[in-house]
Parts: sequence; structure tokens; C-alpha cells
Amino acid sequence: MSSPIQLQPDETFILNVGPQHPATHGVLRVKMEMNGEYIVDAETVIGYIHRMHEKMGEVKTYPQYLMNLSRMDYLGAMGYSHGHVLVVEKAAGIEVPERAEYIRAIMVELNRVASHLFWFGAFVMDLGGFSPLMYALQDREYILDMMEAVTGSRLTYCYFRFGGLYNDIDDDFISAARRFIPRMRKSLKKYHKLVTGNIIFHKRLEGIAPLTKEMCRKYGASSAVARGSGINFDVRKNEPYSVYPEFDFDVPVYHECDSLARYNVRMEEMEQSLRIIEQGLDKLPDGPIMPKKKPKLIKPPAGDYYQAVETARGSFGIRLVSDGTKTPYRLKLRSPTYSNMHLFDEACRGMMIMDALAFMGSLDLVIPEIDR
Amino acid sequence: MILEKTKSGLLKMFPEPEPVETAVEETSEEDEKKNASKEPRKNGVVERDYSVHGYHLDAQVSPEQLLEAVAILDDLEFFIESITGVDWIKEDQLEVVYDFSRYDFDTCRVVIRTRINRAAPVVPTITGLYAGANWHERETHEFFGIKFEGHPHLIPLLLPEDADFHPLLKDFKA
Amino acid sequence: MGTQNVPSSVVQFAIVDKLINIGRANSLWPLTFGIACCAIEMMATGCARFDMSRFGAEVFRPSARQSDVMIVAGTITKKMMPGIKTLYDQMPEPKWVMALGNCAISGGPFAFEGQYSIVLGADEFLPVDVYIPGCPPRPEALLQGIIELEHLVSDWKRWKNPEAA
Amino acid sequence: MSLTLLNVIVAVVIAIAFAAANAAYLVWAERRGAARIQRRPGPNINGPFGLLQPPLDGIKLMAKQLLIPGGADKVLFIAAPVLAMFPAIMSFVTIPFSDSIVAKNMNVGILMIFAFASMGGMSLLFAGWSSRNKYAMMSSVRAVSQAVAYEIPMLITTITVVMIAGSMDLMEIVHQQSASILHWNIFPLLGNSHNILMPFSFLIFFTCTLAETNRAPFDLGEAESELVAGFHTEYGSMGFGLFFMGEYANIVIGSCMTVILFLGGWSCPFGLFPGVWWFLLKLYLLIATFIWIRWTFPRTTIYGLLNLSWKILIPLSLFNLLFTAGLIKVF
Repeated sequence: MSSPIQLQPDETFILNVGPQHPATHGVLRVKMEMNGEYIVDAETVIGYIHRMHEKMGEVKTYPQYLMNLSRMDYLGAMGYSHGHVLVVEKAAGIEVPERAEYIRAIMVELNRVASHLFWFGAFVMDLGGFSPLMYALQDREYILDMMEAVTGSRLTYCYFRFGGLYNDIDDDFISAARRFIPRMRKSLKKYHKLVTGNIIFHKRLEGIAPLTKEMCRKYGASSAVARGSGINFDVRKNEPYSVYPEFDFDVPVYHECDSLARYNVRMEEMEQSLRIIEQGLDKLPDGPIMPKKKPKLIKPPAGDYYQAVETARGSFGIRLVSDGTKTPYRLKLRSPTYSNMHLFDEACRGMMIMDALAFMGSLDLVIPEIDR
Repeated sequence: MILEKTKSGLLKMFPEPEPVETAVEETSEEDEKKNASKEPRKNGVVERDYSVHGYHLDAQVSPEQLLEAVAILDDLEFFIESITGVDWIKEDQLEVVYDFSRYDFDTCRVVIRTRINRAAPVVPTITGLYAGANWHERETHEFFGIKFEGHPHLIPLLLPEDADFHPLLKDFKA
Repeated sequence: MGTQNVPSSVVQFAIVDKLINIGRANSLWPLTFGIACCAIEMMATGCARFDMSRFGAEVFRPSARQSDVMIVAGTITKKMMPGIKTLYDQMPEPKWVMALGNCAISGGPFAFEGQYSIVLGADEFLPVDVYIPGCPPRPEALLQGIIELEHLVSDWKRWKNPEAA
Repeated sequence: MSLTLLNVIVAVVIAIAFAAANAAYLVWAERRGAARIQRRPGPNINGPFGLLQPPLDGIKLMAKQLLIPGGADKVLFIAAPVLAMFPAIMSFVTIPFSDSIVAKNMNVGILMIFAFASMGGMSLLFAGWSSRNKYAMMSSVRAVSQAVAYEIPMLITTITVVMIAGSMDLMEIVHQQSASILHWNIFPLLGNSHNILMPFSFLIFFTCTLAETNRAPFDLGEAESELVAGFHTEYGSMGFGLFFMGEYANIVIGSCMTVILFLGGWSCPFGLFPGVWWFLLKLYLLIATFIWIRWTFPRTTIYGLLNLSWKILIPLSLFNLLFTAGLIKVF
């Protein structure tokens, strides 16, 4: 419900939401100028978790930098690492074996489901419902178990290597993944029953925070924020990379532009990811996971390379400027939430604080990914 | 299609088009090597091999032409991906790189670059055209010290509000 | 001092102290305060599989006034440091600090030569009681940390050391 | 004379003990119940089934530093938590748990309980205003508007029941329902009036109780994801503890009222062995419903909450009142 009252600018006060606030999912600060419960103006202050990823890119060699990407976005770490290895492989001209590409896609999609599950729980928690978080995290633990068995870590994976992977998947993983898919589909049905069908939930999201297509374009929004506003944009489809053209999946698009549309998009994305995992397991070819020929020292030729991938949070771009040495000359990380969050200042004007915070939840924020 | 349209639109800014380099793979890479080592590339529009570089059009413009170039992309409904800087310390220049892309399936990634002197790093802001450039420009400002003329709120974004250092400059020492 | 005879009183303060300490140890309410990756593992610890609530420590209080232990979960930046210090100051005594993860212990992977943004560990400005290493630490490690803090607070051991048993 | 005074004092002490024990163990029940709903064990290590958890929490809260933030209004800041706890305890005095277990039965028992209940809103206002915190202030404004909005339909519904019973005496109201389950006010098929709208009155009353006690999905005063901790953001140690206990005591009072007004008090559904156990059984079933609702529903918005009261509940309860009056006049 947008503002039905006339806002009087002289009766305002400043409310400081964050850096420590339960709704901000980390250390984000929003300076809100409030008129009662209504937001007159908002200014987002970020940078509380700026961890110098771009500076480290210039200091560390290419393999040393592999671990940074997973710490940039810890929920959907695989997607970001995928972008990084792809751009370096592109620059250095490294061939990747097909099996490795399939395993990468499976891992990225599993990670996407895990990330969306966490978002789902945290989003409902923003709205005041606690139990879905517990259910979602329980399902997420299954994914983490599977991935931990292969990658060795629960959260901040360092699994992809230039040209391939660190470790091959085994039969245990495949059977676990095959068991997981029907289980997850059942859980999704349960979530729809528990949350999507809830009348309070519907009323809180329907019509809240409409984002127009034009606004998305001016801010460069991606992921569910764009797809909830009727923009059919998914890097996996628009600029196919890796083995994604081999998979048959849909991109959910909703035209309502509100928070509920963004919620629906993400819930459907989980189903689509499950489809991709299923197909990936079926099509998984045999073969090596590392290329036979691989340069010992990675030194991409001088030049400017760009790679976009679709991560759990949207279109992640990575720009590599190489000068032919063993460290990048410049490494720019274009994070999707950065653009999505930027929308917030303009979009939340005139909203009530609780709607604004629900809207913030629907953006799926991971703060270290904004601050980098 | 959109690629040609954009290209012709951007080429109009250069009334005497220089010999347009089309992307023949090996030569262009060698060119770049030369460029990196010798002299900065001249302003103009270059078509790049997407499978190698990840973008289609690479336009280098002068700071005065920047708004014009961005307006062309805005008319063609590009969305802004990011803005960033590169410090070419050997050439005593700073480069500002603007990335644009499209939402539809007519894929076309456009990179617009502009180079300025390190001593007087000033470029016009594009926040008037793309509201979303606001944070990107603030970030570039704090990391490289590039001043965006006309920017409404040019204070550090990621660093503390009173930070006066520019960490991504190559001569930065903590 | 030690040789003096302390007259025994009716009220045994030592016992009361012990009781209070046991109370404190078994109801450690953490502050809802996550900074980065480790916060996710902190939430995972609170959730179904690991369940911090078994130790009475699941009451995550969003307000610093009501919490007993601050779990510094993540990298501390120079921009965030004053905020963390304020939060610590807002907590009423007695209060404890846990440094969760390598970043909060020493800066972790983000401590490199020429870094300009992070603080090298929570103990630069806070009295840290328990350090939990890991990047990020597993939920089991956080549970272990809570049990260690309980020992620290009350001297009373929930379980004997496996070596001693 | 003095014997009655002594009786009353003993009764008040018992009421306080009952309220405190209920508050402490309802917190335990809530935590265990929430854990059950969320598929985890919950506090289970301290004592059998974690039964020692509430006293341990209590000890900790009492031993914590008492902190009055700078700039706070000291008198009101200290008064607010006491004011949250006191009315709840006083209300226990007049509640009949069975034929014989009642501290002081009054012929205007309902009036007294509602008079004390309306003081609860004051404590929230005091707490929010005195702690000089913007979140607390916003929360207390919300809490007061909520309390005002929901007291009206609650009272109107109560008047409906009073009209049917013809008495404001709680004992008398229970006695009229005591024959069998069909005499209960929730479905008064054999009662004084044959009012088919009574189940709706029950729902209205129950919803209002949820809102009046600031429970989810109407816990807007303590909206954790928006207003940090709401009106008690600045309260630590026992001040916070008193708010907590007051909240649970209010839940007990609200449930007691629901049981007495609609569910036949201590009477048995089959007319056998009426007694305090039936009362407690019904009471704790209702409280379990409270807990269940809290961990199932997300929170409403403030405008959704006020709309519900002013646009739906109040007209409905008014209609119900008129309908009941008409029925009484006709039959």
C-alpha cells in the first residue's frame, strides 16, 4: 500500500536503520527520513563490510584469488567462482573438459537452490514468520552435506580450478543428488502450502513496492528483481555460457512488479534449478575433469576480458584487465545486488517502514557482495 | 540489428572516422599488446570478438563526447551494468569504463571508455541519464579520485565518509 | 590475608555466587549480530540440525541491552569498528565476546600487505573471551565455543573432559 | 474482618505465585513448543526436559546490570515494567478457577478485569516514551493504537455475553453454562438465548485477545524485524524480564476470560466431575493455540491490523450485539 496521505516535510525525523539491525541481514545502514511510519526519503550507506576484493585481485596471482570469490557471496559462492574461472579460461585460452563443465553447472544449480532456500527463510523471517527458516535451513543442510563431501567445505567453496575442478564427483554424490530432487520438490510443495497460501503473507506483499521496467533498466537490476517486473532477462539464456544451452529450462517471468512477483520468481527458479540438476545428472559424460594441456603459470595475454554469469542473486559480471603478468592488472567485480540495492533509495519513498523492510527482503541482499 | 544500429549511432560521433579496426582475432590482440606498451589507442569504435573478449562493441570517446555516447545507448534501451576505472600509470592516464548491456535476446554488450589525465581527472556525470550510475560513480571517485562533474552527492561510498585516499591507484600505499 | 579466619556467616555468598554463575552460563543470550560469512554458520547453528537452543542459548536478542554475549561473526572493517564498539558498550554487564572465524581473530584471508580497510581481529578493541577458528567455523565449533564459554563463566563443567574420564 | 483481610492477602500471594510460575513455565513451553514445530529438540539439557531453563534464565536476568540509558525519564522508565506486571496479577484475584477456588469473587468481576487490562497499554506507552529511543517510540505508538482499536470489539463482544447471562459475575456466568457442552456460550443451543452467531463472537474475542496481548500475528509492538525489540529495546535485565512475564500473565488472563465467557469455565463437557482440572485443561489448550499461532503465521502490517479492527471486527461485533439484543427481546 503506497502512501495515501500527504507527507509534510517539516514533521520528519531521521531513523537510522542499521548497521546492526535485524532486518538488514548484515551490516547495511539506511538513513531514513520518516514522517511517522512513512518514509519520506532514504539514503543507503554501504561499505561496512568492504573487504577489498578488487584490491586483492591486483595483489594476488590468479590461482591465489580463487578463494576470494566464494567469500564475496557466501550463499551462492559457486556461481561467482564460475564467473571467475570462465573469464580467466577465456583470457588464457584454456580448454575445459566437458565433464567438468557439467559438474560445474550441477554444482552452481545446487548452490542456487541452497541460496534461494536461505533467502526464502530469511524473507519470511523478515515478515515475522520464524518456522519456515528452520524448515528451509534443514533442507539446505542436505545440499551442504552433498557439496561438502565433494568440495570439502560447507559454505566458502574453492572447488573450481582454471580448466577444471579440484575433485571429481562420485557415485555417492550422484545417488544423493538423485534422492534429493524429489525430496526438494516435496518440500517446495510444503512451502507453498505453508507460506505462499497464507493470507497475511499475500496481503503483505501484493502490490508492495512496484518497480517499473524503466526503473530496472536505469539501475541495471537483474535476477528476480528484473524478472518480477516483466523483464525476461537471464544471462543463462540471453548470453549462454558453459553448457547451459544443453539444458532445457524456463525462465520464470512475472508482470506484477511487486514483492510477491519477486517471491514467486525465486520459488519457481528453485524448481527450474532442480530440472537442470536432473538433466545434468542424466547427461553427465565420462572423462577427465582437468585438461591434459594446461599452462603451469597462468598469464593471460594483455587485454580486456568480460564475462557475465547468472548467479543466485543476478547477473554477475567480471572484468579482467590483463597486462600479461601473473597478476591481473585490474579486476572489476560487477555485483548484482549492488545495482538491486541501489533501487531501494528511490523505490521506498512514501512507503511504510514495514513494507519497505519487506521490500528490502525481497531484493535478496548479501551485504559483503554489495560492498565487495 | 541492434549491433549495427548502435555502431552506426556511435560512429556518427566521429565525423572523420578513423580506419575502423574490425575484429580479426590475432591482429587485434597484437594491436592491444602494442597499444598497452606504446601509445594509447585513438578514440573510435571497435567491434570486438565476443567469444574472446565477452563484449561486442568497444568505443573510446573523449570526456566531452561521453554524454552524447551514453545518450545514444539510453535511446536504444541499454541498461547500465557498471562503471569502473583503470589506472594506466605508465601513460599517466586514468580510464573510466562504462559497461552497458541489453535485457532482450538481441545480445549486445557495449563498452564505452574515456581517458583522462591523471593530473586533472574530471569527467561529466551520467547520473542525469542513468540514475543507477550514482553509486558506480561514487565508487569510482573514491577508488581512483576521478571527479564526476555535476554528480549530486560525490562522497565516499564504500570507504569511511572522511576517507581521502584512493586505494586502487597503482601508486597507493596503505 | 590468606591466613585470616573469615567468620562464617549465615548467608553463604560463595554459594549464591556459584548459583548466579551457573545461571549466567546456562542462559547465554547472543546478540543478533552477523557481519559476514560466519553469520550464516551462526544461523545454521541456531537452526534445526545443530540447535543451539539445547543449551538455552537460542534466544537471539536484537537489542544489545538484553543480550549477554556478542558473537563477532565476520570481518571487522574500519568503518564498522566504531559501531561494534558502541554495541559492546550498550550491553549491560556481565558480558562476553566471542570471536567467530579467522577474520574476527586476526583478519583472516583479508589481512595482506597494503590492506586499507579491515581491523586485524576483534581483540584489537574488545576483550575477547573465546576464539573459534575456521573460515567459516563449522556449527559444531560454535557449539564447542559456547560450551567453553560456559566453563569460563561458571567453572562448572557440563561434561567431563574425555581424557579425564 | 481481619480474617477476610488475611484471606485476601494469602489469595493475592497465591495469585502472584501462580502468575509468576505460569509466566516462567509458559516461556519454557513456548520454547519447547516452538522447537517441536520447527523440528528441533529445544532446551533439553538443563534439567529433565530443560525444566531448569526458566529458573536459570531468571537468575541470570536478576543478576544482570540494571541500566538506565542516559536521557531516559527515570521515573517512568522504572514504572513501566512494574505497570506491565501489576494489573495482570491483580486480575487474577477475581478469576474463579472453580466453585471454591477464587480469591475474591465480585459481582462486577468483568468490569474489574477490563479496567486493569486497559492499564497494559499505558505501560507500553510509558516504556516507549521514557526510553528516548525512536524505535521504542514508534513501537509504543503502534501498541497504544492497537490496544485502543481492539479493546472496543472485545468489550462489545463481552457485553453480548453479559446480556445473555444477565450478570457481570464471573461465577454466575460459568454456572449458567455448567450443564453440558451444549450450554457453553460458544454454542448456546440450550442456553438462555439461541444465538447462532456465538461462534463468531468467540472468534472475535479470541482475535482481540491475541491482539491485546501483543502476540503474533499482531505483535507489532515488538516487531523484531522492523523495530529492533520494540518498546523494550532499551530494557535489559529484570525490566525486560518483567515485560516478558507481564506478557505471559496477560496471555493467561486473556485465556482465562475466554474459558469463562465461552468455554464453560470449570464445567465438564459431559457434565461429569466439574472442577479446576477442567478449567486448567481448557486454559492450557488455549495457550497452546496461542503458541501454535505465533510460530505459524507471519506478522500483519499496522494498517492491516487497524483495518481489521475498525472495518471488520467492530461492525461485526456491533451487529452481533444488536442481533443478540433482538433475540433476548423476542424469546
